[in-house]
Amino acid sequence: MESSKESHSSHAHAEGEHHTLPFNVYLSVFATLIFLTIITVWVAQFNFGAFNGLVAMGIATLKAALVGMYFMHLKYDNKLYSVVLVGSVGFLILFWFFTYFDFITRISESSTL
Amino acid sequence: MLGFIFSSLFNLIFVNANASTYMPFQGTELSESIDSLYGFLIITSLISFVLLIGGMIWFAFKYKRRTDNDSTPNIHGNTALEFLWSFIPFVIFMIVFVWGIIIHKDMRNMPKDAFEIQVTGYQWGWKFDYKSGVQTNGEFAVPVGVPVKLIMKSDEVLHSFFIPAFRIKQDVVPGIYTSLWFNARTPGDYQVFCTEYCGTSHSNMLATLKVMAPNDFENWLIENSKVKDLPLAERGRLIIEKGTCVSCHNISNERKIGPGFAGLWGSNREFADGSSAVADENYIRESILYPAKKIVKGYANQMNAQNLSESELQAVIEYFKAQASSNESNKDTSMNLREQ
Amino acid sequence: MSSAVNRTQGEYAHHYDSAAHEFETSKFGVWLFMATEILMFGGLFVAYALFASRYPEIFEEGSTFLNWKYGAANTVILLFSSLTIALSVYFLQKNNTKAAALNLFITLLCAGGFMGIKFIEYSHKFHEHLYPGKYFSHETTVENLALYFSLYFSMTGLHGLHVLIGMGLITWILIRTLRGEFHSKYYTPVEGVALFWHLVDLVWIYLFPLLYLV
Amino acid sequence: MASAPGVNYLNESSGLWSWLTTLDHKRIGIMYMISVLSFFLIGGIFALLMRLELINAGKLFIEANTYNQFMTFHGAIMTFMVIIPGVPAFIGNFILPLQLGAKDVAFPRVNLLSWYCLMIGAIISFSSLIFGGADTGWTFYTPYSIDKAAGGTLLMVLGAFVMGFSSILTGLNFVATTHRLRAPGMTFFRMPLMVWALYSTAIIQIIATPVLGITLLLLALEKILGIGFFDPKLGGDPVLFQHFFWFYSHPAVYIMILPAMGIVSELITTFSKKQVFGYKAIAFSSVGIAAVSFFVWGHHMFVSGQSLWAAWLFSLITMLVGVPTAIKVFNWVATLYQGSIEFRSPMLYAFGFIFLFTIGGVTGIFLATLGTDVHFHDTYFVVAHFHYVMVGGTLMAIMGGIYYWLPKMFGRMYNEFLAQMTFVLIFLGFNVTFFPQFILGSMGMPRRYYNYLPEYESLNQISTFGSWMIGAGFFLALGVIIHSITRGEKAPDNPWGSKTLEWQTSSPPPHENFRETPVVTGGPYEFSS
Ligand code: HEA
Ligand code: HEA
Ligand code: HEC
Ligand code: CUA
Ligand SMILES: [Cu+2]
Repeated sequence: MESSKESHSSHAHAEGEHHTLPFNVYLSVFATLIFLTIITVWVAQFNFGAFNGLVAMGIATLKAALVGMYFMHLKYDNKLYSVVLVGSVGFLILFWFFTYFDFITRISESSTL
Repeated sequence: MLGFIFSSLFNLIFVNANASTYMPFQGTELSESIDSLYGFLIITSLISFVLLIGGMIWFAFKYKRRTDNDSTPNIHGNTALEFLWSFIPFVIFMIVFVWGIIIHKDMRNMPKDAFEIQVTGYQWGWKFDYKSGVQTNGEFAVPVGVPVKLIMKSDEVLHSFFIPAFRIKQDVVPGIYTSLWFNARTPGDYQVFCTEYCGTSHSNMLATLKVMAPNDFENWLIENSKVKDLPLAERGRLIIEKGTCVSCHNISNERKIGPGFAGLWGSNREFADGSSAVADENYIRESILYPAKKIVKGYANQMNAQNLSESELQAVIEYFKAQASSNESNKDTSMNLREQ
Repeated sequence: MSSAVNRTQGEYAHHYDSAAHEFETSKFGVWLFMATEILMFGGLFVAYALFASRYPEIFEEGSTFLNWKYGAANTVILLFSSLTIALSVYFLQKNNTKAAALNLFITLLCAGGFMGIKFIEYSHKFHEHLYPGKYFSHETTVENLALYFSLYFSMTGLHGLHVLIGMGLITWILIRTLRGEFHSKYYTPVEGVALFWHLVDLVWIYLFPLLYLV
Repeated sequence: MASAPGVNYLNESSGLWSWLTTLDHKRIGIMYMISVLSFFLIGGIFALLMRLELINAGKLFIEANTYNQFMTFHGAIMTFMVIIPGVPAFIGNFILPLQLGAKDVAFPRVNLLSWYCLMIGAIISFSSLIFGGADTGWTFYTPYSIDKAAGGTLLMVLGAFVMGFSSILTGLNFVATTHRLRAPGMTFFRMPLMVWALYSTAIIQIIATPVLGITLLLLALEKILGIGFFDPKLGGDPVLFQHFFWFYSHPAVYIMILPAMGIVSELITTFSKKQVFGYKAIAFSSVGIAAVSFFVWGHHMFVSGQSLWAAWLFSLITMLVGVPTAIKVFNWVATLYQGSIEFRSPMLYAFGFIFLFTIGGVTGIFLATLGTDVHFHDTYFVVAHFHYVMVGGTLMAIMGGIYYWLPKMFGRMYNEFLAQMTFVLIFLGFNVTFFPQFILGSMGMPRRYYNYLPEYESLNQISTFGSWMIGAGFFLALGVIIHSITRGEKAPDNPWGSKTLEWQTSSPPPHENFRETPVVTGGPYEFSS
């Protein structure tokens, strides 16, 4: 059947051939991930007060980004996939934000007094 | 034909457009300001509706298809119009939004020196506790012209306290206290509804608010605390009739959600599991405090444990007793009771 | 009909233009599915964050019952399995079916190891009566501590369920790989399962510090 | 594999099995049609019984408990089984690939799976009737739903959970299809507005529905294990449940209305034979509504005990959603200007949609306004609002869409006169049923009330009377549809003179939709060139 690519191929630069990363990239990403895991555990001994969670989440996000970019090939793939990933996380953060906003202001702003 | 339908509907809407027609009585100042916001909303909506639907109907008939190959202009849009009909609604929306939060702020800002009443919602009724120790059920009174604050709680499920005439409503949430305030300006009886679904008798979870002149209110308080001086059986009758019991039971022997009360005392009760017992003090006590233990034959296990105090229990039991003896001596008493 | 598609001949389902078109579309589908997974798990993370802000004390107390060493070990195991499944895709792209199968097999072993450690952890908790919610019966002075274990069990439970599903999927593609159904021109299911497995890993990357290291 | 002439998706194979295992989006669409309309019938019967009971204050023929169950089943069936799958999964399934010039949806097997999810979920939900039914209302509010509710509530929750997957899978399929399977030349801005609407809907389905999934899962765990997230006795927070629930369920109301708006865009242009006014405005407003709709959910919770500031924020954002909606409505009316308007039944339904949806929409603004919502919340005003948007809006569009696409689906025409009569009955009956409910709400009558004060009686009687009219209208419509499918006249390929792709193939279409892949060279509504 006749088929033209005008619309589908507009954003699929890699169609027909797949991007492959060099073997070493996988290994070094893995090494970095392990290193970051050690950092996570090490850093948990210190008390940064309110920043404890932030630091832990920061490192976790770094790790997640590495997995996403290299293991899941986001860095070389169609950008649409990154949009899907980042978009869904974005909506999640907003879901948390609005609910949290209610949680922290509920006592102070809805006083029975 | 269609035009006729549309226009008659139009009339219906127009006639009903008077903001104060269908809103309940305006029992507070706040309810007046809410009604004016409501009026503004109705008028702006009506204007938009008339423009829009009027335009639609007009176009529909004006540009009715004449021939099968009518040609139509190729209009793609118009930015100025697009702007206009997003901007104007936007402005209207912002006006009502700001107006709305101004009112809402008044509604939620509790007055400092208000007369406080503790409210408990339970399945299915409302209890009111006054600072003086007066306790009522299903009915409460406040003085006119005084800011009143309700502190509300529930032990089991969500309820919601709604006084239509005051346009105020607040959910009663287990685990937190919520509050409401109002300043009633006209004496009279006002309806209270439960507006958060709470099970079988949600629609019977009503209460009456009595707004009274200060003097009457004082009397009411005294009267209600005097209940303690009434004869036991009389107090029992009050508890049953003013409480929630009558939402499920009849004073007569007619069945409602639960069995009727007439002739209960001393009779032999048969239960769903085949056992039976005589209705004595302990049976009645158990039926009220632990209703699930013995289920009367032919009924469902729908009664919730009623938390009556020891003295209230005594009074209720005494009432059943008295009812039975008056039944023997004079059949008319129970008839009288039924009518009350 | 698509059931009759012969992949070794480079064929593709009838409604696509080319095998590459099908591959990219399927991958997009998997990514959209990832989004739903993120929001589903996300609900639990939101609940976690909210309760952590309301009752910080139960999280401090609760995490002392968890042994971070188990958590760390599982982190390393999952990261390694993520590597191996990524490598299995790599080897398929290079038409090295044997290496791909080996890597899938290692991934499966890691997943098993992960579940093994989880099993040990869970049985410790049950032993100490650290059950979720209303069944919680551990002696403690911290009020609402049960809530922490509700979170712990529902988060790791849902994650564990995903690991189990992942194991099923990996077994499925391992068998197909061994049968030689995949090659550099067609490995869509492997790519999809790999993405899913990476997501399972991603979730754990967050769970580990949140539960074990607060 | 181009089929021979005369062979179409309906007759290319036969037998129940060939339907139950089909991968053809059109057949799956028809299966959805049958299931959704049957569920609609069941939900409608619950409604009629409910209205009958409400004809007088006090008891007529059912107990309070039975009423509450009817109310719950009516709400749950109508939302989860009728209106959410109604437009996307039924009409969308049939139409989306056709309008895109694709041979099928991206993942046909997933498409079939989603139908099975709906059916399994529905069976689980209905089986709750055997275990004592469910009586929480469709909103499952805690703590009532945790331990006080009727015995079958858990099954209802699990059923809704499974049906959620159906919705997710449909959404996933549609996004992938729209992105990847457009015919050559079909750029995003040449897509029919129906496709834009379905696409925006699908995004909501993908993002919001998983949160419903986890919410219902947690509720089920709460019931089984008592995990305590939503139970104040264990330190949980009942208001949190409402946040979780409405984070899905508000966007869900746009899952209901957006594709309906897509249908209306198609109907208005076709039957005025005119280029749509403000194509981009309508298209972008769909996407805009989809995005903003996620952050308004707190308007269902103004009196729930949520914080004052949260209430303000949600009220503000809710107002913002009204703007793109207004844009659409005005653009449709502007499209009529200088058109060549034909009063066929689908067009009557489109008019009905605009009329009723506008009423529903503006009363939505009444509810979004803080001061007034406190009075209207959980009264019949809300009931009237959402029936105006859901029945007056979405169902009108579905009815219009059914008549419009029936010739394409079955290759047969319907009886125009009777179809117009269904419109008259439904439109009039609808207003008689639900307009009095606005008044009842203003007067303060709470919703989910089995019993009410005597002063509400006359309006309730009018409403019940109206429900018979609307019921008669839908039954007549069912008759018209069945008659059309079995005995209707043969339909031409393009009876309405539409320009979108589904009309460029035969009626009914062949297995792969088009005998030759269409090549698109212009917009979807170029009537005048
Ligand atoms: C199809 C479904 C659908 C749709 C489209 C909508 C649309 C809207 N809804 Fe509705 N809503 C429901 C279904 C829907 N709703 C349901 C099911 C419930 C109850 C759930 C339950 O509790 O069981 C509910 C409840 C509900 C509430 C909670 C009420 C309460 O419980 O107290 C609120 C409050 O803000 C609200 C607001 C709105 C608004 C602002 C819109 C807007 O999107 C409407 C925008 C449209 C217009 C405004 C019309 C067009 C514009 C113009 C013509 C411009 C001019 C207009 C003006 C100047 C006013 N809705
Ligand atoms: C799609 C959504 C939808 C639809 C269509 C309807 C349709 C109707 N609804 Fe419903 N309703 C809801 C969604 C819907 N409702 C929801 C979500 C609630 C809230 C529940 C809760 O509080 O939890 C509710 C609640 C609700 C109440 C309030 C109950 C209470 O609070 O106590 C009432 C009361 O009058 C009511 C009445 C009706 C009536 C008379 C119809 C009539 O329009 C029905 C007429 C239809 C028929 C009689 C069926 C005919 C069908 C066929 C013949 C099949 C063939 C069909 C075709 C050919 C198209 N509904
Ligand atoms: C929700 C409805 C409901 C309420 C409110 C209610 N009851 Fe009941 N009651 C029932 C039902 C149903 C039964 C029969 C089943 C059973 O035995 O539990 C019953 C049974 C009883 C019985 C045993 C009757 C017999 O015939 O043996 C007594 C005594 C009783 N109730 C007293 C009360 C009192 C006193 C109150 C109020 C303080 C009250 N009930 C409130 C529903 C209710
Ligand atoms: Cu209490 Cu409804
Ligand atoms: Cu909403």
